[in-house]
This record gives sequence, structure tokens and C-alpha cells, in this order.
Amino acid sequence: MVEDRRLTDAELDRLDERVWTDAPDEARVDFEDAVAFHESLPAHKQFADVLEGADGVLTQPRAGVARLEEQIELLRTLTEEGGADLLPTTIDSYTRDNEYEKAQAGLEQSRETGESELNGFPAVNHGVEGCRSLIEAVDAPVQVRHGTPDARLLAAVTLAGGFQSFEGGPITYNLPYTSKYELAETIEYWQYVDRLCGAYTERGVRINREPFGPLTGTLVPPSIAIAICIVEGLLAATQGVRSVTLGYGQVGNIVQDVAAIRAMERLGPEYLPDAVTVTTVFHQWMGGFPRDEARASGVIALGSATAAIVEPDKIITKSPQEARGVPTAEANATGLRTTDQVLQMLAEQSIDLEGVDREQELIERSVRSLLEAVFEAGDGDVACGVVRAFERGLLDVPFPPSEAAAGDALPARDDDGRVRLLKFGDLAVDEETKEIHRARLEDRAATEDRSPSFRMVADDVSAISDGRLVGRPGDD
Amino acid sequence: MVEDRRLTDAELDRLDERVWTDAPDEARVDFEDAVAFHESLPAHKQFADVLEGADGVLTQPRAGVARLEEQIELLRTLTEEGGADLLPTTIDSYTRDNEYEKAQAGLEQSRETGESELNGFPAVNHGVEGCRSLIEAVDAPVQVRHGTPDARLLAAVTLAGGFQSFEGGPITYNLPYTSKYELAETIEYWQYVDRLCGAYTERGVRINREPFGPLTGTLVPPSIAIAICIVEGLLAATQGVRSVTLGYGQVGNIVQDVAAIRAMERLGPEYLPDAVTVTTVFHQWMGGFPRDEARASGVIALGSATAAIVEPDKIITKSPQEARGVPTAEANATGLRTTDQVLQMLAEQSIDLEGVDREQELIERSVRSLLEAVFEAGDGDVACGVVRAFERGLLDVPFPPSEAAAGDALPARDDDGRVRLLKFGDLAVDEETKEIHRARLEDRAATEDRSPSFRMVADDVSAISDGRLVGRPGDD
Amino acid sequence: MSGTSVVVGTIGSDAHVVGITLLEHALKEAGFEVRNLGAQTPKEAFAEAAVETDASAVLVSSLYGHAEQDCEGLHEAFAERGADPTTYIGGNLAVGQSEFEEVRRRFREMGFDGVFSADADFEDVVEALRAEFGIDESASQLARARS
Amino acid sequence: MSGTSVVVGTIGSDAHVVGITLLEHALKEAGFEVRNLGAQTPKEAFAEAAVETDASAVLVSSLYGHAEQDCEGLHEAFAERGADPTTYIGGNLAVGQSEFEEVRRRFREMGFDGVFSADADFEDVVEALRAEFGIDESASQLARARS
Ligand code: B12
Ligand code: B12
Repeated sequence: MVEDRRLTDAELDRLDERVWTDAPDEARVDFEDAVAFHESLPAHKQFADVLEGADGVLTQPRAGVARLEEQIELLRTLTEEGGADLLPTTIDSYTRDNEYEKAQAGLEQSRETGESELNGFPAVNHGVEGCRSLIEAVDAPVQVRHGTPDARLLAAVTLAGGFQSFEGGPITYNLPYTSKYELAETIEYWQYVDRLCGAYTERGVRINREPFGPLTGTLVPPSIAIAICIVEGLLAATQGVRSVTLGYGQVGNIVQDVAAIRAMERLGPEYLPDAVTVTTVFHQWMGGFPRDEARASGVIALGSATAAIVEPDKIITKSPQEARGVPTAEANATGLRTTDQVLQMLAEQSIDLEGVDREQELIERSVRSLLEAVFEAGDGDVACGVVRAFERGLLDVPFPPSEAAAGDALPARDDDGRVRLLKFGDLAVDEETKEIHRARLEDRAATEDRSPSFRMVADDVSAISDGRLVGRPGDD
Repeated sequence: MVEDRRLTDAELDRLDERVWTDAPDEARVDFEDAVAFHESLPAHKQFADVLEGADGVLTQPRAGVARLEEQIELLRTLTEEGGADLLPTTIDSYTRDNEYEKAQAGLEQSRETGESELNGFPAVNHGVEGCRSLIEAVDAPVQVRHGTPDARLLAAVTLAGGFQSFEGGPITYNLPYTSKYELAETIEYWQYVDRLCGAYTERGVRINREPFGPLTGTLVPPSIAIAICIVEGLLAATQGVRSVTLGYGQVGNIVQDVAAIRAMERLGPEYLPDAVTVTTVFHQWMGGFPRDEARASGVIALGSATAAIVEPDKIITKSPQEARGVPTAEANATGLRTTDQVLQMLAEQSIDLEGVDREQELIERSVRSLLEAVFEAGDGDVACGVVRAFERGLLDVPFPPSEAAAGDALPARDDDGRVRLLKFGDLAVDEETKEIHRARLEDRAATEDRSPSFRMVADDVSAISDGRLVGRPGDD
Repeated sequence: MSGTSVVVGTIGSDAHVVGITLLEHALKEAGFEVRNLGAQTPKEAFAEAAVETDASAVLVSSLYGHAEQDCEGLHEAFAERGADPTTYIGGNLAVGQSEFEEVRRRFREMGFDGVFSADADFEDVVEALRAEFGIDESASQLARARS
Repeated sequence: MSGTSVVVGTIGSDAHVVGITLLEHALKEAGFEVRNLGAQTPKEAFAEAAVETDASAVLVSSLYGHAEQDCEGLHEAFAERGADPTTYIGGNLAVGQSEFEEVRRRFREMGFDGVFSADADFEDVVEALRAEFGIDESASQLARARS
């Protein structure tokens, strides 16, 4: 059984050696050389420091295209036209599947056609040198954003290549992104990733790690997102990571979203070791977007307003073209500017919402109970506890493509638009909490004169395209 | 001196006769015939009923072009592509200046070029028949929106032409819109307009009247806007108007905006006679807009979120092209859809902000004090009181193009972005209130390490273009 | 009409399952028998499931932008196994903002009987299948009532 | 440099005065002597004020879309009175979304020495006037300090 134990230096070295053999045409990169590259970067490109030292909410888009020059230009557009504070490099799907040959083919095809034939940047194929050119060419800290269950080689290449923040984790980049991996497997892979980050950290290069809180992006109850992020934070901390950003995706109810970020801000430092600096990231709406750009701008602005109220350390922005496909650089910058406008206009205002405390209380209670279940299931070992908790459905996520999660937890919105659970499966929350969820959903059922059912869930998922948060019967 | 006294039927008749003689090529229209036209309209085109009976916030854009067919198409686009609940017809500037010949020339030129050579719809030149064709061709209630100090003929033509709501008033369409009229003059003109609305009302055609609350659109303190709207409501009520919509323009601080609408909702019915049904309208940002459409969408969405929280009866929307000029129909519909998305997503949420009560208290106290000053100045006669109050600066507006207002009241934002008064001139508010304003602005001055001055005001006016609400030194 | 069997799934490496999860429920509610293959389904698995369930229709979902590559050989896989179901594809069918009509043409050429944009909602899909198999709504309501 | 006298105002029927109100203050702060004619100023009044104040520059503002019509004959009115100030126009100079370069060309032809879009901020205007009259910043700071 997998264990939550720090890999020894010897283990790291052995694993590292093996990981690099998968690199298409690259020899294992000298660690000292990589550290030296990081040290050569100016202060304003040091990811963890910039993020942790900022006041105000930093903005960061998602963006990745196939070719290096094109990626550089894309990132420049996002800082120059969008004012992005932090930069992303989103990795293509083939790389996420570790299909480096297909990625190579796509890259070459892109070079021929001059268009991006991949949905992201194939960092492994660009290699360490390619990554370093990118990092040098742009003027802000850059993070790897991907969705790769087995991200060992990607981490080895990109960290040696000068990236200082690495998104994902063994749960959050497994369950929502793939059907092909056991949790025990991805935990092992990510122990290597985290240990590598830890090794850099020990050398003074504090690599930032960011669990992907939004999960499947669709009606994810805050407590589930937070509990899973904290678990991933704990696993990372074991391997020596010292900068962790807990993530959460907007559900659209302002009070619930504010309460969730607050809960994360309180519980993160409480559960993670003192040596870890905890920050938070709020993702603008991660579910299906309205196709109409005017409506999409409304969704983007609402997420920005929520962020302005609760002030997470950063916000991940969407573009008004989200529903259509990978956005153009201009559309991406548009989303950033709409976000910035709302953030800045609200920046000076102190806005306190009634009812946040109560919702926060409810979230925190569930998070604690879910974490307790993990600790217990593993007899104190988090890694083992995670595997067992998911096996038994004590932890679960809605709409998982993966069989590693039970997928029995079925969420729906209450009358106020807050995400509640219609079915808990075996989720480890106490009866009192369940009762609250049930009561809220019965209120909604009464309002709509129908019984709580999957139909409600389907209506809620589609509601946003009709311009609404709660999917009422007869809306379309 | 002008008096707040209902015009007799005989007076109305005599005035009406005279007003119609200015009509370019039109004979005075038979009142019975006009009433019959209104009665022929279906329920969903009855403005006052639709507005007063709605639940949820109704959306209404501004829109006017020169030619009739083009105006019909424009309004159809706004309902079909924008989902507008209430329709506008914005009148061109020449008509507002009573320059019907110039308007005619512009109209003819527009017919030749096929483009709109006027910045609005020249309703007087289109005449009663033109107006009726418009009303018949569209599928929602339509309001005349203009800015005409002497709107007597415009009212006569458009009301006979089937419009059921008429924006403006003797103060709100004088002070911000022109430098050429005394208040006593415009009060007289609007007594005719209101009496005409009253005459329709007595025949069962409840014409809705809407004071233009945003005034100069720029840093207008809520109490001033509300006091002036209530005064206009009182003057209208005297003449028999029974449906009054009090207006207010977003200042951008959510708490202050919510407090202002609440104050209006409380004080309106308190001061206006019971026979009057009072509704409220919230205008999205009326000051200078950012030129960038992405940023403009943020401003629009923020206004929509504010409206969703406080739920006025309607919201006047802006387009992302606001800073550039008269928007295309598509851009106008875009603004409506962004607005709708935010309104709908927040519609089910109950959002209560802390601090609203205190701000509302402050606003209400000032409104009462301003109204008291008007009543006193006129020895109980509102019409006369208004004239005197403005003469003495007891009532005032910022940035008036007109000399009928002292223009001594100088507003600036406090640290939280709320609009306060830097200079009161002779404004009739008590010492305690002044002290609060002063203290808040001194806090800001301390934050910025400069003394409160006109420079602050200028910075605040320009701030929005730099994406901010409060103009801090060194921002640009 | 019980017996109209339908297979759904996302193809290739695509893991977007929210659409097919809801589609599965909508089709079941409409009276169809549904086999949901879930995420990241290889084309062969679609063909095998079609044979196993004697499927009248196979509904392929793809959101992530590689539909064209992933579907290459899908119809050949059906043919190899002697299956000839009606095939639909839906979701987000192209990287970037290319025109949908062009996309539809390409997928038609590949052998799909129906090509749906992401604007298609559940009712459209149910309607299309009903039309395809001459099922009227009352019949399916009956089936649903019985199930 | 005290003595560089400037006239500002909005022309025609235009009542948008926020811009010129702030412009007045910015120019005063920069050391100019400013006569603000306010809203809805007839072209003749601009010419008269230019003569009266012996203005070096006249700044015409127009926001509401009729600048072209309103400015017809303005330069002739100056000429009639023997005045020849530098003339600038700024604000929102066209109904609709027409191209600014085209607009600039038209107003240049009408005789304006400077044509500013609404993007121009106060500093741009002050800068332009300083360049025009060879005033350097320190001189004007001095003037301001003295005033
Ligand atoms: C506030 C406002 C109003 C207020 C004005 C209050 C007042 N008395 O000042 C009210 C509500 C009363 C109003 C009325 C109208 N308005 Co108005 N208004 C605006 C708005 C929102 C902001 C203008 C503003 O104050 N900006 C802030 C100041 C600081 O900026 P500025 O004036 O542009 O000045 C800057 C520069 O341009 C420069 N500048 C200005 N003048 C000059 C001159 C020179 C020589 C130089 C060098 C520089 C310079 O200096 C400033 C530096 O930043 C604009 C749209 C926008 N810009 O966002 C519409 C706008 C100007 N209005 C418009 C219209 C149509 C009207 C009305 C005709 C119709 C209506 N909607 O009611 C009436 C006209 C009344 C009349 N007779 O003039 C249109 C004009 C259409 C066009 N040009 O194509 C606009 C663009 C709105 C729109 N999109 O439709 N308006
Ligand atoms: C939620 C989401 C995710 C979740 C998915 C969770 C899960 N396991 O399901 C997460 C966050 C994990 C994710 C990951 C990725 N995503 Co994603 N994701 C989305 C998003 C926001 C919503 C999708 C959704 O659930 N919609 C709601 C459902 C109900 O709608 P639907 O699936 O379209 O289905 C409807 C119709 O299309 C129809 N339908 C669907 N299938 C079929 C089939 C047939 C036959 C028929 C008739 C009808 C039909 O039925 C539904 C009725 O309304 C979309 C953008 C959007 N649409 O707004 C991007 C989007 C699809 N994702 C995208 C990308 C690139 C990715 C990633 C590759 C990269 C990344 N950003 O991390 C990874 C891919 C991982 C993988 N291996 O597949 C891109 C695809 C680019 C393209 N096609 O050009 C999109 C468009 C976002 C964007 N603008 O960049 N994503």
C-alpha cells in the first residue's frame, strides 16, 4: 500500500534517472544547472514570492499553443493587453496522456500550417531549452497548468526549464481528468513530483504547488473541493513543498463562494504544517459557459466581483469565448480586462455579506469530517487514507470520469442557488449536516412543485446557458 | 412667481392650443382620439401596469435613430436580441432644443444617406402618426427619453402618439442639459406636461413619469438626486400624475448604491401622495465610461450586480460602446444580455450587505433636510421653494452647465469609494452630516498624503478610464 | 418500443463526461435503453458495445478538440464487426473558432449520420433519435411509465 | 509666462461640461490664464472672448456628436474680428463609430490646429499647449508657485 512518507534523496535520484529516460531526445538535466537557472531569474519572476507578497488579487489566465514563438507571443499579449499578473502555460492533451510522439506530430504539423494543431504547449517536446527560452522571453512568473495524471517527466522538464509553479495533484489531476489510473498509482507519481519540488525548495528555489480545486467544474460542493485540496497539500508538504495554493472554483452563489474561500483560508494553515505558506486561488466559473459572449462576460464579471469581495490571493480568469473552444489571445486578454475592471472598482470597498459565517461554519464542519475520515481510514497515513476513503465513498466527487471515485455524490442547487447534496452516497458527513442539505433541497422542491431528482441536476447544469443559476422547470 | 398649483382644465386647453401651433405640419390632435388609441393597446404595452406589476428587475436600454423604419428595427433588435423588457425612444438633440427645422433637415439627410444623421428620433417631425406606427410595430411598452427643457410639444405629440411614459422634469432636464433656461421657466413648461399626463390619467390612461435622477452623471451625491426626484414627483402629482418612477444613477460603491435605492424606496412613498404609485429605476454608470469594451462590460456587470442586490423596479442599461458614441443596435443588445445574465444569476440569491443601514440613514437625513429647505424656502409651495432653494444654493448639483444651479457643491470619493462632499456651498444639510463627510474625506487625504482638493475630484472623474473607482495619485 | 438500444461515450482521450452523463439520463427518461461507456473510450470499445447491445444508435461525444483524429477508423471498426448503427457525434468538434458547417461536412464524410453542435440540448438529441426510429412521444411516455 | 491666455467652452447646443470644467482647472494649475465660457456657447461668443482676452489659444469641446455642424464658420468668426488664436478641438467628434483619422482630417481642413480624441487626457492637452508656445515645465511650475 502507498504510504505518506518522504522519498529519500537516494529514492529521488533513482526515480529521477528513470523518469528522464522517457524524455524524447533529452538527457537528464543536471540539477545544479537547473537551480542556477532559477537563481538567475529576477525577483519579479519568482513565482512563490510574487504570489505570497502581493496585496490585492492577482490575475492569471489559462493559455497554451503548440509552438514556442507563438506561446511567447501569446503570453506577451496576455501581459501587455490583458495586464495578467501571473502567467500560465497550459499543456496539450497528448502530453497529458504521455503521448509524446503524437504531441511531436502535432507540433510539427503546427510548424507547417502556422496554426496551433494542439490544444496546449507540448513542454516535454520543447524540452528544457525550449522552456528556458520561454521563461526568459516573458516578464512575469510562469506556472505549468495541465491535467496530467502521470506528470513526472513533465515536472522534471518544466522545473529544470525554469517554471516555478506546478498545478495539479494525485487526486485533482486524476479523478476529473482521466479514467485510466488508480489513485494509488497517481499518488506515487506525484510523490516524485512533490519530492522534486521539495528538492528545489531545499536549494532555495521555492516551487509553488497548486491543487486543482475546481475538480470536474460542475456543481462541486465546497467542502469536497477544500478537503481534497488540503489532502493534496499535506501530501506535498511531506515531500518538502513549502508553498501551497489551495484552489476553489466559483459555484455562483456569492455567499457560498465567499464562505468557501474563507473556510479554505482558515483550514489550510490549520491543517498544513507551519513551514508551509498557504495561499488561495479562486477560479472563475468552471462549468459549461453560455455560448453568447455578452452573457459570458457577465459570468466572468460576477466571478470577479466575488473575488473582489473575498480577496483570494489570485483569480484564474476565463474568456468570453470559453464555450466555443480555445480562445484567441485577444479574447483571453478581454477576459482579463473585464476581470481587472471589476476587481479594481471594488478594490477599495469593504463589503461584508450577511450569512457568510453560517455557511462557512457548515462548510468547515464538513471539511473537518471528510478529513477525519481520511485520517481514520489510513490509520493516520494520509496517502493510504485517501485511497481507502475513495474506495469506500467516504470521499467522492460529482461527475467523475474515473472509476477511482464512486461518483455517488449527486449535487443540486437549493432555492438560493447554493450547491447542496441530493445524494450523499457514503460521504463522510454527519447526520445533522445531511439534514440541512435535505431541508434546503426540499424547500426548492416545494418551490418548484416537483420532487428532488436527477432532472433538477440536469436543469442546474444547463441553467447557465439560459442565463440562470438555478434550473427551474419550464425555463427553456 | 411660479406656484405649485394644478392647472385648470381651461388653462390646460388654452396651453394645449398654443403648444400645437409650434408643430411643424400638424394640427392639434383630438384628445379623445388619442385616448382611444391608448385604449386600443394590449395589456403588455401598458407602461405603468407592466412596470408596477413586474416581479424582478426590468431591463431598458436607451436607443434612438432618425428614421422611423430604422427606429422600429432598432427596437425590435433590442427586444429580440437583447430581451429588453421596456423600450425607449431617445430623442435627438435638435428636438431637445426645439429646433424642429434642423431636426427635419437631419431626418431628410438621413433618408438620403440611409444612415442616422441625428443622435436620436425626431418624434415631433415624425408626428403623431409616425409615433403610432412605432408603438404599433413593437411589442413592449415604450417610453420617451430625451433631455428637453421645454418638452411641451414633444409631450403633446408623443403622448397623442401612444407613448405611455415620459422621462424628465423641470429640474432634471434643465440643470444637467442646458444653460439657457431659468428654473421658473422650465417648471412652468413641465406643469403643462404633467397636467397633460394627468388628463390622460383621469381618462384611465396612466402615463408614467420618470424624473431623471442621474443628473450630470458624475459624482452626484445620492441625497441630492433623491431630493430632486421627490420634488419633481411632488410637482407631477399636483398635476394629476399617478405613476412616478424615481431615478438614481450608480455611483459605483455597492453599499452606497444599495442604500440610495432603499432610501428612495422608503422616502418616495412617504413624501408623495398616497394616490401615486412609486417605482424606482437604477441607471448603470452614467459618468465617463472606459473606452475599452472589455472594461466597459465590467462596469455594466457591476451595475447589474448592484441592481440584483437591491432590486429596483427597472434598470437602464448601457452598452460597451458607451464611450465611443451612439452604440450600434448589436452593441446595445450586448449590454442588455450582459445585464440579464448577471441579474438572472443573482435573482434567486438573497444578499444582505453590512453597513447599508448606516449609509441609508445618512442619505435619508440629508434628503429630509434638503426637502425641508425647499418647503421652507417656498413657504410650503414646492414650485416656488425649488426656485428659491437653487437660487440660494440650498439645493445644488455638481457640474451643472446651467447657471440656474450654483454649482458650488463639489463631490469627491472617500477611501471606500463612496461619494461625499468636499465643498457644500450653501447646501442645506446639517453640521453633523457635514462633519461625517469631512472626516471621511480627511481619511482619504491621509491615505493619499495630500490635502482634499479639486485635483482629487479630477482624479475621481478620470479614474474609471484607468479601471478604478477612486482616483489615487500616481495612478496613470 | 423498449428495445431501442443506444450506446453513449466520450471517445479517445477525452474525459469530459458531464454531457454524456446527463444525456444518459435524458435518453433513459425518454424510454431508450442506454449503455454509457463513460470517458476516454477507444473506438473499438464503441464497436464492441454496439455489437453486444445490438445498438440502434451510437452517440459519440467529444469536447476537447481532437474529435477528428479520435474518430478516424471508428466506422471501419463497426463494419469489421458487422455492425451498422446510426451514428451521431456531438460536443465541441474543433479546436478554435472554425465554422460549424464545415465541421459538419467533415464528420458527415467520415460516416456520421448526425453531427451536433454544443448548442444541441438534450431534447434535440431525443427528438432526432425519435425521428430516426419513428418513435412518437406518447409511445415513449408509455415505455417510461412501464419502466 | 503669466499672460498665456486660453479660452475654453463647449460649442453649439452641447451641454457636456465635465470635461471642460476639469480642463479649466488643469490648465490653471499648469499656469495658464483661463476663461471658461461653459456650456452651449455660440461660435460668436468664442470669437468675442478670444478678442477680449487676447487669447493665445481657444479650446473647443464637443461631446454630443454635432461638432462638425456647430463649428462651421467658427474660424471665419475669428477672422472677422481679426483674431487668430491657435485652435484645438476635442471630445467625441463623430456620431457612431467612424474612424478618428478621417475625423481629424476633416477638422484640420476646417482650420483647427489640433484635433484631440476623447482618449486625450489633461496632461496631453497641457503638453500640447506648452509645446505650441515653447513653455517648459519648470517655467510653468514657477508660475504656479507664484500664483
Ligand atoms: C456624463 C454624460 C452626459 C451628462 C452630461 C452632464 C454635463 N452637463 O456635463 C448628461 C447625462 C446630461 C448627458 C446628456 C446627453 N448626452 Co451624454 N454622455 C455623458 C458621458 C457618459 C460622459 C461624458 C463625460 O463627462 N466624460 C468625462 C469627461 C472628463 O471626459 P470628456 O468630456 O471626454 O473630456 C476628456 C477629453 O475628451 C478631453 N477633452 C474634452 N473636451 C476637449 C476639448 C479640447 C480642445 C481638448 C484638447 C480636449 C478635450 O478632456 C477630458 C480629458 O479626459 C458620455 C459617454 C462617455 N464618454 O462615457 C455621454 C455622451 C457624450 N453623451 C451622448 C449623448 C448623445 C447625449 C445626449 C444628446 C443624449 C442623451 N443621452 O441624453 C445628451 C446631450 C445633452 C446636450 N445638450 O449636450 C453621446 C454622444 C454621441 C456621440 N458623440 O456620438 C455619448 C458619447 C454617450 C453615447 N454613447 O451615446 N450626457
Ligand atoms: C467542465 C469542463 C472541464 C472539466 C471536465 C470534467 C469532466 N470530467 O467532465 C475539466 C476541468 C476536468 C476539463 C478538462 C479539460 N478541458 Co474542459 N471544459 C469544461 C467546460 C467548461 C464545460 C464542459 C461541460 O461540462 N459542459 C456542460 C455539458 C452539459 O455540455 P456538453 O458537454 O457540451 O454537452 C451538451 C451538448 O454538447 C450535447 N452533447 C455532448 N455530447 C454529445 C454527443 C452527441 C452525439 C450529441 C447528439 C450531443 C452531445 O449534450 C449536452 C446538452 O447540452 C468546457 C467549456 C464549455 N463548454 O463551457 C471546457 C472545454 C470543453 N475544455 C477544454 C479543454 C481544452 C480541456 C482540457 C484539454 C485542458 C484543460 N483546460 O485542462 C482538459 C481535457 C481533459 C481531457 N482529457 O479530456 C476546451 C476544449 C477546446 C476545444 N474543443 O476547442 C473547452 C471548450 C474549454 C476552452 N474554451 O478551452 N474541462
